[in-house]
Amino acid sequence: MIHTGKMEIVRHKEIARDVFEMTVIGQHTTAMNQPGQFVHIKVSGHHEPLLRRPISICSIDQDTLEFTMIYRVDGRGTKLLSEKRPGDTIDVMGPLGNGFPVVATPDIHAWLIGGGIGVPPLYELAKRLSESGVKLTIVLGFQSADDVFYEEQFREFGETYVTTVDGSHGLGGFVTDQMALFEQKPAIYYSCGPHAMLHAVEKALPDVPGYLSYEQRMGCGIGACFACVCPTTTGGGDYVKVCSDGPVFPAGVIA
Amino acid sequence: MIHTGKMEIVRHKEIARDVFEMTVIGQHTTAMNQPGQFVHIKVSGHHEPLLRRPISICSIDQDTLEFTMIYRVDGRGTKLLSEKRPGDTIDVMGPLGNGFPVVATPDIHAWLIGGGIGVPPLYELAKRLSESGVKLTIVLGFQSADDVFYEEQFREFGETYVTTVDGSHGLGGFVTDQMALFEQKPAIYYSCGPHAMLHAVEKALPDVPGYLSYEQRMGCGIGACFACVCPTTTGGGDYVKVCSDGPVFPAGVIA
Amino acid sequence: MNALATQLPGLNLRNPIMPASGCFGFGQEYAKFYDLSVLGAIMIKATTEESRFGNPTPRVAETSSGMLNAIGLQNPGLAHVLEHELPWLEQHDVPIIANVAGSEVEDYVAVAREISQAPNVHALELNISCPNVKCGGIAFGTDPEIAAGLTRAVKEVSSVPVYVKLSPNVTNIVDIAKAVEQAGADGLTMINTLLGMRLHEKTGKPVLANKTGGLSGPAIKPVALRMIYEVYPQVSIPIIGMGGIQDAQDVIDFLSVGASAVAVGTANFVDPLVCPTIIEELPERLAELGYTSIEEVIGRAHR
Amino acid sequence: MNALATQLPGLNLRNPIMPASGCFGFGQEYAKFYDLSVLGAIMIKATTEESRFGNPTPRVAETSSGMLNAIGLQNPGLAHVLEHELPWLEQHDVPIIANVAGSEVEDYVAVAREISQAPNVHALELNISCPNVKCGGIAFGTDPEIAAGLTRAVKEVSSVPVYVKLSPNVTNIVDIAKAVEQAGADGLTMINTLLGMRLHEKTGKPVLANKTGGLSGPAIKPVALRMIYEVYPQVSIPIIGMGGIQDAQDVIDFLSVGASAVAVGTANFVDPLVCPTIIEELPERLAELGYTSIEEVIGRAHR
Ligand SMILES: Cc1cc2nc3c(=O)[nH]c(=O)nc-3n(C[C@H](O)[C@H](O)[C@H](O)COP(=O)(O)OP(=O)(O)OC[C@H]3O[C@@H](n4cnc5c(N)ncnc54)[C@H](O)[C@@H]3O)c2cc1C
Ligand SMILES: Cc1cc2nc3c(=O)[nH]c(=O)nc-3n(C[C@H](O)[C@H](O)[C@H](O)COP(=O)(O)OP(=O)(O)OC[C@H]3O[C@@H](n4cnc5c(N)ncnc54)[C@H](O)[C@@H]3O)c2cc1C
Ligand SMILES: Cc1cc2nc3c(=O)[nH]c(=O)nc-3n(C[C@H](O)[C@H](O)[C@H](O)COP(=O)(O)O)c2cc1C
Ligand SMILES: Cc1cc2nc3c(=O)[nH]c(=O)nc-3n(C[C@H](O)[C@H](O)[C@H](O)COP(=O)(O)O)c2cc1C
Ligand code: FES
Ligand code: FES
Repeated sequence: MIHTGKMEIVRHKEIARDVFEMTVIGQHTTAMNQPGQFVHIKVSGHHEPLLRRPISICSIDQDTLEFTMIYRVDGRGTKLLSEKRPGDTIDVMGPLGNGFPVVATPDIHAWLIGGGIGVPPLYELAKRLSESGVKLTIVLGFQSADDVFYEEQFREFGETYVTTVDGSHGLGGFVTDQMALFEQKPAIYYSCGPHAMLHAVEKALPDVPGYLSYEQRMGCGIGACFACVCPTTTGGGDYVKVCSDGPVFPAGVIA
Repeated sequence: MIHTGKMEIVRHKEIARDVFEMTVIGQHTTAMNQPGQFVHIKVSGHHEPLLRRPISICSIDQDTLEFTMIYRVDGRGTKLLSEKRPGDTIDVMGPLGNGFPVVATPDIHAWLIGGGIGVPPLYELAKRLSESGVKLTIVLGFQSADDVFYEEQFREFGETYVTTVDGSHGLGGFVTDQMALFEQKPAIYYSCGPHAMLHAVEKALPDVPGYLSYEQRMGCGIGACFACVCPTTTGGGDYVKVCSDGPVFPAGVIA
Repeated sequence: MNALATQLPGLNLRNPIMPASGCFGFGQEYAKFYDLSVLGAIMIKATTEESRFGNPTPRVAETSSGMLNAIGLQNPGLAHVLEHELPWLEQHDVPIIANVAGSEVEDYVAVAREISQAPNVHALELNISCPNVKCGGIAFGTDPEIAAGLTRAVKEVSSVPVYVKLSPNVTNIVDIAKAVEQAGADGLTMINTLLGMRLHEKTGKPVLANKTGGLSGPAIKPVALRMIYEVYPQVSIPIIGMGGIQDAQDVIDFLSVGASAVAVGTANFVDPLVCPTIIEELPERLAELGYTSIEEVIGRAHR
Repeated sequence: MNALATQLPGLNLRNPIMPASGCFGFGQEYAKFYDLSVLGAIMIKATTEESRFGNPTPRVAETSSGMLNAIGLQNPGLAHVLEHELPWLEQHDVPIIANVAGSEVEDYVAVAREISQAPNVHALELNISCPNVKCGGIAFGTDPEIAAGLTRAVKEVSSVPVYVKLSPNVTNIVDIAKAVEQAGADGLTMINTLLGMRLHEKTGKPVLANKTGGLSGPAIKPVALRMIYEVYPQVSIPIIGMGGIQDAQDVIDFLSVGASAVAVGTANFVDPLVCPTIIEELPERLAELGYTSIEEVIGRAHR
């Protein structure tokens, strides 16, 4: 079931440069059962800014009915969001879309590859895979040391490597540079990040089954407006909607 | 000097049905030396709602650099204003316009006639006139008992009469009904309220010098846009601007 | 008696609220949020003869109190709509207005002929105003004679009343309205989107892959009201109004300038429950204003 | 070198920022807030041959991210402007662009001839797009031939370059732009306001006494950008852009679509210091984007 309505902010703090971690509480959480889904957030009570903002679900706690998001202040909407205080409410619609399938085969080896604000949805996934006994190797890519977040949190679930473009923390370069250093390929991989990164990751692991989470500008967030389509590799005008068919797709689907 | 910029809210409370009293602190106050001037307020930090709202200055305290406004929640802007909390800031431009001349002749008799949200600017005026030894008779008109405010505060400065349209408090009827009951005419009168009331008051006191404060929809608030013009009794296309020539005009000027 | 009921050619509306074309797909997504039979009608996504992929992405961009879209009439094509979408909608007791688009008169005629025969299609909405396609679309909506010609051709083949959707991107909307009335249109729907553009702040390039897009949302409401106000006294066919409607008061405003019913577009994206919410609040708002039916409100700005 | 300097016909601008006509009076009010000589230029309030009272009040109404105005060209008349307003402005080292209006070609010609001779008037802005007057105004701005005829007549008598202010309320703005260029216009200014309406919520009657008014502010920025983007590649005369500008980034956007300078209207009402603030922030914003002069930004959306 998709909920819409107010949720109360219980915790909110800056955890890296311009990156905020926000935890909210409410009934919406009961419907969140898949890592990699997202919510669509209205950051103001009036019509400016007008549209909702898609933000991934980072972790879910059914005991407290809380869930956590991590977002980067980018434009006007996320700026306004960052000014909210605990006790304030935000209008949340979700959970939306189809997340990562948790392939719960104990002892297989999975790679989790996240870039920038693509890192958050991998956190709940890491939790679940690790609970199922899947062995994880986690690669997180950022621009610079100031942008790094959740390195320690991921370490709980598996070997965690960080890359930074400017080399100021971890390996200098891209996530694919780190991947190239590993001797063995995984049984399965999961990735979320900018389009260019997803393509590079997909190319680097041609024969491995994988799941990739895509971004696209959205209108409705539920499949009605055709704003968020992506052509598929099938060609011939075939397409998928990121909001309702995705945001997670098996490797090889998106052109 | 006209200031523009943030002022901090120090007190804010509902004092009658949908009527709020707000006190703010800041340097703007130093330039406020006339009762009946107004400020132009931006209620949000972004461009929705776009325009400023004109609100009269109700009382001024140069010792604390605070001034007070009283406003009624009417549309969207005043609604947003009413949601502000002490500690929040608002963007204030002012003081603007020309207020009531304080005719400081001891022992003359003045009438102050206010209607609804026209009452507030008369408060600072009452304070100053009474300090100068002017004897005051104050008539305040409201719709209903629930709308009455500042009756006690005005009583400090003179005999205060309240009228309500539905008769639920004070005399039933209009301010002019109360005025008709007084045996003597004043030496001077001051009035602020809806256009129709000002006309009625003016007509009821044809030979008495008076000052009336008018309302008009505004753009700039400083005389540049020609939004707030009123034709004068001179005719022939002659006009005044409420924002910069007024809002207070001598009786007989506005057509 | 139902204070919200209203009758338009082909349409027996239980209330004057319907989702606008292109903002509601074919209803399936919103059916997850509420029972579609509470709606007055549904304007389905523009249908063309063949399926269309539409424009490249990005297809939407936000603007002050508005948004731009350049979807480009993406739709699964006439055959799919007839076989899947319309039959699915039949389970809901709600009249469908089929939005018809094309590049040539023949395309419109072909779609209109067939789709107007579907059992739940009670009216057509001729989309002569889509700003986001290279040929056809808006071209038909900016010249009174071309608009009239197309209307006439479609009227000849349609089994249901035909509403023509006007473009606001014109010098004189009254001329176009009168021309299509003359040509036999049973009603008007107005307005479609205003043509606009947004740039990437950093690169200075248009955000939309299509460069320009259609502006919708509260920003355009004043333009929509003005155009309906202008057209209403000049035509005797009913108008379905739209452009920035968010709440019951907005609906009252559109009825006041002369619309007989309204469509809600962009607001569905912000609040998927906006249509049922408006339907619920409208009687209360009418009562507050001292009216007992929407009929009393229609055109009151002119009285 | 001054990164903000730019040269347009008749105008040697120290920066590309000027207040828009009708939103700044004749400068006296804003001179209480800052030194007017920081401005690139000033577009003064529309001047007609005789003084005009304008429309009845209310003359302004707020809309979502915008406002409507129907001032109706109120101004003290040519003689007063020549004797009082322009001489007062001479104390400030800033070029004046005189906005010229009228109901007949003869009115425009009379005002243009005289006002163009004032020592501080460096250019004229022909207002063929005012939506708020019964005759003249917008009528001149919606027909390419009439617009061209007026431009030609004014060019004949003007001692300074002539900019023509285009109306956005047209089907094809490129046609009008090309027609006035052909007729000798030295530049274009665009856009004037979109025609709109707002109603009283309770009564359902238009808020503005004039019923309709001109929509300005951030709401219209996407339309303004789109129109300048369309016109820029089709003409070789410079464009002064306007419509919803609030900050330095908005200025960059207008330059990107092809404006050589910009005017700021409604934003002056919200923040009387908006022009000097933008002028101060613009070099920094340019540097952030990696540019060293505004020339590099002009038209970059097309490259
Ligand atoms: C499925 C999905 C999940 C996401 N998860 C996260 C997350 O967990 N953390 C995070 O920081 N960001 C996430 N994003 C990106 C996030 O939605 C944008 O950063 C955000 O919308 C920018 O809004 P703004 O108001 O700051 O920017 P503005 O530039 O003011 O936004 C203007 C418009 O563009 C849209 N937009 C701008 N950038 C993007 C983008 N990258 N993707 C989609 N729409 C965009 C906005 O939603 C809005 O409609 C996700 C995007 C998608 C599609
Ligand atoms: C000189 C002056 C002094 C005023 N002093 C006070 C005061 O002390 N207390 C108080 O409660 N009200 C006062 N008002 C009226 C007050 O400005 C309006 O009630 C307020 O602007 C309504 O804004 P809104 O957002 O609630 O309404 P909306 O209807 O959302 O406003 C829409 C637009 O219309 C304008 N508007 C609406 N009503 C009025 C009005 N009556 N007068 C002028 N503009 C209006 C708004 O400013 C805004 O631009 C004064 C008005 C003027 C001109
Ligand atoms: C994403 C989107 C897609 C649209 N697609 C169509 C369409 O296919 N056919 C059509 O006639 N109008 C289409 N429109 C226009 C709307 O039906 C409506 O006329 C317009 O958006 C104004 O209403 P609003 O402000 O309530 O959105 C579309 C609008 C949007 C925002
Ligand atoms: C109150 C007001 C008065 C205006 N008067 C004039 C005028 O006299 N002449 C003119 O050419 N444009 C006039 N305009 C239009 C502006 O110059 C400008 O083109 C328009 O407002 C768009 O810019 P903005 O969104 O920055 O306000 C006026 C606009 C407003 C808001
Ligand atoms: S955002 Fe509307 S279909 Fe995906
Ligand atoms: S409000 Fe602009 S002149 Fe008075």
